[in-house]
Amino acid sequence: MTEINEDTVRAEARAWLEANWIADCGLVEWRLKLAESGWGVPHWPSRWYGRDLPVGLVPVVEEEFKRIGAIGVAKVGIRTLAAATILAHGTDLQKEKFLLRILTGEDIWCQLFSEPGSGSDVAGAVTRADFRGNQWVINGQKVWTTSAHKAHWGLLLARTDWDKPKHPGLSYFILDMKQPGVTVQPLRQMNGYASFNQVFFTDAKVEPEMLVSEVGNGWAVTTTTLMHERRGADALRSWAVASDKPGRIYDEERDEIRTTMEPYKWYPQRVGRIDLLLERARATGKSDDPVVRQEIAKVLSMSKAAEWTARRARTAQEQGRPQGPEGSLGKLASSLVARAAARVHTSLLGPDALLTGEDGPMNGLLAEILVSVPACSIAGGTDEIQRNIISERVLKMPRERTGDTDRPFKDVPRNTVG
Amino acid sequence: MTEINEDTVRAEARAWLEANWIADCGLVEWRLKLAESGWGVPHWPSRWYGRDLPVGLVPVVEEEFKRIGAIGVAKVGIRTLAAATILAHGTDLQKEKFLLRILTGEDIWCQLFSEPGSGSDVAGAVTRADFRGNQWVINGQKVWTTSAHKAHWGLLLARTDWDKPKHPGLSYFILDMKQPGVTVQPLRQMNGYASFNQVFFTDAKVEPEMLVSEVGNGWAVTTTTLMHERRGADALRSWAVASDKPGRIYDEERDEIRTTMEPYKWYPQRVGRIDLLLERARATGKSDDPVVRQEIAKVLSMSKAAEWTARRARTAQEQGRPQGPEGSLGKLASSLVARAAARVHTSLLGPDALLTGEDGPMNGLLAEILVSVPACSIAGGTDEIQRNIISERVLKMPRERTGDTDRPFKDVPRNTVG
Amino acid sequence: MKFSFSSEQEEFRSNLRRLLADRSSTKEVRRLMETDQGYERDGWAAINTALGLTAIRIPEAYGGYGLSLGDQCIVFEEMGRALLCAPYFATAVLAAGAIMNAGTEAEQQALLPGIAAGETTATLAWVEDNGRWEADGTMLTATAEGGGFVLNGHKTYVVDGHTADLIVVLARAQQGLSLFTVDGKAGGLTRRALKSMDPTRKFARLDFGGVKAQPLGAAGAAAAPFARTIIEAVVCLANEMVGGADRLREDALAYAMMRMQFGKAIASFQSMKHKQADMLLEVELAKSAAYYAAAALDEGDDDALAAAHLAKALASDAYTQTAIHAVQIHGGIGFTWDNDTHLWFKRAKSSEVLLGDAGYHRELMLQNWAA
Amino acid sequence: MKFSFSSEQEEFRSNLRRLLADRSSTKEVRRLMETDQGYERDGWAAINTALGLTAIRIPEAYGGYGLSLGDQCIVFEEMGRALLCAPYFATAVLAAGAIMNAGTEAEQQALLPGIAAGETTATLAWVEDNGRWEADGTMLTATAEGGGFVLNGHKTYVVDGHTADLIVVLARAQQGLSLFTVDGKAGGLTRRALKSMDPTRKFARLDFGGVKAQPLGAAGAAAAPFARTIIEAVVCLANEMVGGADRLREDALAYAMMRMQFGKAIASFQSMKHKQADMLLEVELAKSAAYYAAAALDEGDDDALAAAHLAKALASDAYTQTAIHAVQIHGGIGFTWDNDTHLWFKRAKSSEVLLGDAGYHRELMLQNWAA
Repeated sequence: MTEINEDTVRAEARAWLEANWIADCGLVEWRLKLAESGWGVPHWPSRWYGRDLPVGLVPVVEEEFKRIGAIGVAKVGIRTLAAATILAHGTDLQKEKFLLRILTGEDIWCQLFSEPGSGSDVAGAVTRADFRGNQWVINGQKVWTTSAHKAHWGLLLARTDWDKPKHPGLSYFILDMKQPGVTVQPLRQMNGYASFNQVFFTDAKVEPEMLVSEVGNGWAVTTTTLMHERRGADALRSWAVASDKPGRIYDEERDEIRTTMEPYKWYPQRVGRIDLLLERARATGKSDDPVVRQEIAKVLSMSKAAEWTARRARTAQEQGRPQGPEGSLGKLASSLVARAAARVHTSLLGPDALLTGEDGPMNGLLAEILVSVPACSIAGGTDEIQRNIISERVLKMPRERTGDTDRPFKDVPRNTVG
Repeated sequence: MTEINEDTVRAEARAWLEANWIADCGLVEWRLKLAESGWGVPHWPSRWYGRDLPVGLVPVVEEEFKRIGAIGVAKVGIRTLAAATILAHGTDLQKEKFLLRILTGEDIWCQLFSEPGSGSDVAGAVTRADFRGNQWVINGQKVWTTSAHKAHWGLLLARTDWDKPKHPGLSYFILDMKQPGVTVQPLRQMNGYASFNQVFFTDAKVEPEMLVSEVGNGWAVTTTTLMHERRGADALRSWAVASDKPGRIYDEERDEIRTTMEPYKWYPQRVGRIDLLLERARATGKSDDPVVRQEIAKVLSMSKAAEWTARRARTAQEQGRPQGPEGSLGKLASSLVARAAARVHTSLLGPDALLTGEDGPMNGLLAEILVSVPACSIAGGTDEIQRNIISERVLKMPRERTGDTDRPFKDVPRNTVG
Repeated sequence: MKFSFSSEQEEFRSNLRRLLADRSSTKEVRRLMETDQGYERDGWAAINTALGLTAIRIPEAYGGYGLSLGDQCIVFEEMGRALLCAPYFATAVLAAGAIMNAGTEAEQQALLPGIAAGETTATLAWVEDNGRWEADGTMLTATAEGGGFVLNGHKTYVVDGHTADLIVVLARAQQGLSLFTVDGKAGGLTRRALKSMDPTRKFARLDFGGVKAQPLGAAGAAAAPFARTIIEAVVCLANEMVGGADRLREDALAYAMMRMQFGKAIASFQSMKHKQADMLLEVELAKSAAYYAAAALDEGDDDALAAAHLAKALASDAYTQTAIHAVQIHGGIGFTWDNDTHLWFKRAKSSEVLLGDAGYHRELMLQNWAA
Repeated sequence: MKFSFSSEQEEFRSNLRRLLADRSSTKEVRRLMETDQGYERDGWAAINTALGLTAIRIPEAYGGYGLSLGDQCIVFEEMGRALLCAPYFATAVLAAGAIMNAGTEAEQQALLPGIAAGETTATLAWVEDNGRWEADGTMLTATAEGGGFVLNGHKTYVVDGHTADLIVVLARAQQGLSLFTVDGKAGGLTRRALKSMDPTRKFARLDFGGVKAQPLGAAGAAAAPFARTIIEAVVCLANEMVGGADRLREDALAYAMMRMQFGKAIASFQSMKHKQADMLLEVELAKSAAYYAAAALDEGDDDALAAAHLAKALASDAYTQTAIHAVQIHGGIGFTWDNDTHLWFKRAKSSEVLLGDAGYHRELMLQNWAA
């Protein structure tokens, strides 16, 4: 039993990879090997496809993967959140059933939290789960569900008790998406894409053993999922890029990434494409216009400072120091940057802002920015919610008195869905 | 008894003025004549120095005064609010005692509403009035009192019942400022001026007959005063200018205006002096700088639009039509304009913004803008209060649930004065 | 009437609002915006003739009512509210304006009655690929040929240019900047509808290959009447924009009043209340400016030009900002295609840049500022 | 150390913060700001020597600690928080920086130890009545005379110029832009304290009538070292500013937590909560930029110049905006002289324009932007 430190881990990982990595191999086949060896998710418990490594050492292993060009376990999509949630709250049976196929990428997952009647207020869910006979029966509607039409399994938040207050009335289930009681409809957005779905449940079934944690503990489990989602959000850019190396396994990974990333095609436009500002200014001959220059400089400086602020937070995390306020600011900053960027793009476009598609500059990509940016200040918690979080959790200011947590949920005024 | 319309009123007023107006006359002497004739405040009841004219016809009379150059009754200062309040809620005895000397300008008045512990929240006053023996005894502190050091009388809002909720616990008094129990101290502001006072009451006395309306009805009376204050605010500019005509009575009026306006010297700087922007841009050689031009244009367009919006409101009023939302927006607009103007002045100043007094441009007047503008979004109701008013009264959005109106005021959490 | 409307005007407004609420529901808007034309002749004719909208500002001598720009701006404010899909701006302001400002009596007699009667749709083509809104961007040439003129070159961003029966064209003739009229079906004219970001307002690109054209006014004398036409269009557009902004604001307010979150109407959250107050302020200021600008042009005031540019600048900022707030207030639902908010959002964005954006008009405002 | 501070740095910071809390209470600040000098030699000497503040960045060879700009920026952030009234910026950055960047070894040996020991106060005089921050605004002339040089002309906006023992002067010599040192009491030098809007930072106007001056570095070679000195000063000032902004923000938050209105703490109103969240965001972004800029200069990164200008631009906006919010949050009380908020408000305004305002630095940032 050698001591565990950066050097020993690096050596071990490198040795194993050099001994086992081959590009001419099936993606699933290779990932099974990773799962069995524990090198795919080394920070996971050794009992569950990991090696009990401290999280701090994971980057070391990843460096070795990068060095040799080895592919890792399936990381893209909701499946990562599913894995984290099941690891934290799932039963052994659930771990047995799901974790491996998550790592191999064979199963696709979706998240069933948001509802038409409760956007920012996830805990206000009214989709009901009633225990009838020997199983749970699900009725209601979810929305903003990415990849629901492809998913095998869904992470479902549903209300199991209407006499209890808002939060304790919720439970968390794993739902089989491929069953008659589940209908999936695409949801078209103002930018023309349909990256999300609406999911309707009519007497959909969930086996008792697919309840995660206990009945009434659904909110705790949900926060685990959401916490990992927030973390993952930053990662998005990094894990989205596929390798361009030749080889059977790389081809398979490219397919996987293409299909999984498909719904996210417009996400770069959503955050304002500040990377295009200077080049657009030159292209439109406005790069010497002092007014334009000021506006561009405002956007660039804000986004740079936001990037540095995020680095401060990550550094604190890595050094195991308590994270300062800078951690909670990223989401709000990015939506302010996106909005400002859209403004500058508009003034750079001039009359061209009237046009879209093939008639618009850059084949409509710039027009796409203008109609996608509004999502940035809404999706994943509106700016208003972010400000509430910052003021209440970071600045410790008094919580808003809301009338919905102290009484039976059935008595709480709520939207007649829509 | 001739019919009352614009023509008859104009004719009558003109005839009377031509018969009676003389510039070589004492100010008070002339105003006594006005009071007696009813032409000084023609819309007041004929029993009280007026002629029962409809308000709509007052401008006609004023035109005749202007035409012949006649001086009107004393209009500047808090005395106008006192008159309006006494007319609306006062007893005959109070009208007898005060109205005439208000019109002649012999008495100076001040308003005793705001307190250190309750700025935006005037109804949160904790200055107490206790009925002891045969009179009211006042103890407490008021603040932001203009001309308190000169005033003969004060409009006092005080708490007479601590077991009643916030508003019904208040009463309204007329207080003699020239008595031992009243101490007046100047209050210095961040811009160096001391235009306001703090007023301290230690067992100050108020005779029972100086109570306005009934005990517990103080808030209703206060709102009358505040309503007229808001109306008057627009007028400020207009009535501030003295005539430059020669003649004894004009001299006396010039003195009156000078002394009364003295505390308001810096008010033009408080609203940002947008009148100086273009001239300053030329003076600093920045009038061709496109960035500066955009910023100046933003300020000018906003203030013009605000001016036109106010005109819409006034026109509606004059035409006796229900006033639209545009009426409540002026205060908020002017503070946004002032703030933007201060920003532009700063960039026009450049390094000169470092200097003040005789070393600063325009003998420090520009520096005075920078340190006076912050008052604009606070005085007379903060921007936040204005937004509450607009959203609740104009847009009919739900009122903020506050914890201070439904229980005995003595149980309401409040500031330990300071 | 800079600060108020007469009771006749108010009555006209409410009749028009009722009519448009009935004929231009968002369901209808969605249907029309998916069509290539962007409107339907019959539907539009019915609305137009019901109140004689295209006739409003055309002199009575030519079959119109000879009313003021201020009156016409009421129409635009209401059309902006209802997001009406119709060639009204192109026909009754851009084209009719150019004809009234530049045309000889004979030309007006020939062209205006059809527009007034709603039989002719028309537009004005002046911008080219250089994207300049000013006349001096004009490269398209008019050359004398056999008594008449032929046009060669192109125009783009032409409002309703692919459907207009009659096209007024700004061109460079030997005598200088000149206006011409061209039949929409004239030979040598190729018209292509452009894919517009705002589907409720269509634009086209026109290519002129030796197209026969009739002069409008004296050759070389177009500069002034063209400028006048554009400034009138700027003011009309500003009024359309404040109408749209006010409608968006009202809808967002109504939604906030009924939408529950955390057990109470989101309208009861102070941040929402303050946002709505700010929206009201911005929209009301823009409305005051739009109203004032129209009246100032009618009355020929010295500050009319400055006011027109000021009005468009404020309208551009206010409409876009209101649209951003409106989507935000609706939350996720506001970002969906089925929710109507994005229809106005896109109209706001296209109106923001049409005839020049806020910065462009702020600069012009300052150039025309007295003192 | 772009994104974190070492534990030594954190410890140094907390020692300094404790020291300044003790020695630079607002009561003390108010006392000193009313004096003509703007500080007191003994008081400042005590603070300085306690932690060797002026010695921090001076090489050990010249009696300093040879620490980094990043270390010195910790001092500035804390001084900004405490609003310390002292000639530190003028002495340890403007003057010492110029000497370190331009001086020969002999000159540094002669001038730096006194500064490091806290015996000499100094400043840099470069701006003139034209108000230009750049070297090319320099009109003051240096002419060779009997082996030495004499200076003729004027300088203004000189930080602590009326009290400095030693004055580094930027001048035009026959060889071009050159730096000189002048004794504060030199003959022919007239110094006049200017009335500063921010009483906690004093400026002076200096008139040079044939003042004897010693060269600093080679004549005509001042451009580069001067530019380097200014960019270091820009970064130090940015750090001072974010310190002040953060202090203002914290105080305003604390006030909101205890101030009751309408029967509850004003901190419980959502508009207040959102305002505080926005303030935190703006200040934290500015802090990140100020920290990064210091480290980037220390590490000689390619983006060091852009980062420096970026940091000052953000600090200017953030400090002023925070000050405006802070007064607003305090309400009427925040507008009174007795409340401390206006002390930082005025420092914010003077810092906003000192060394150039936000727009000025945004433009320079873009000129130095890679790609």
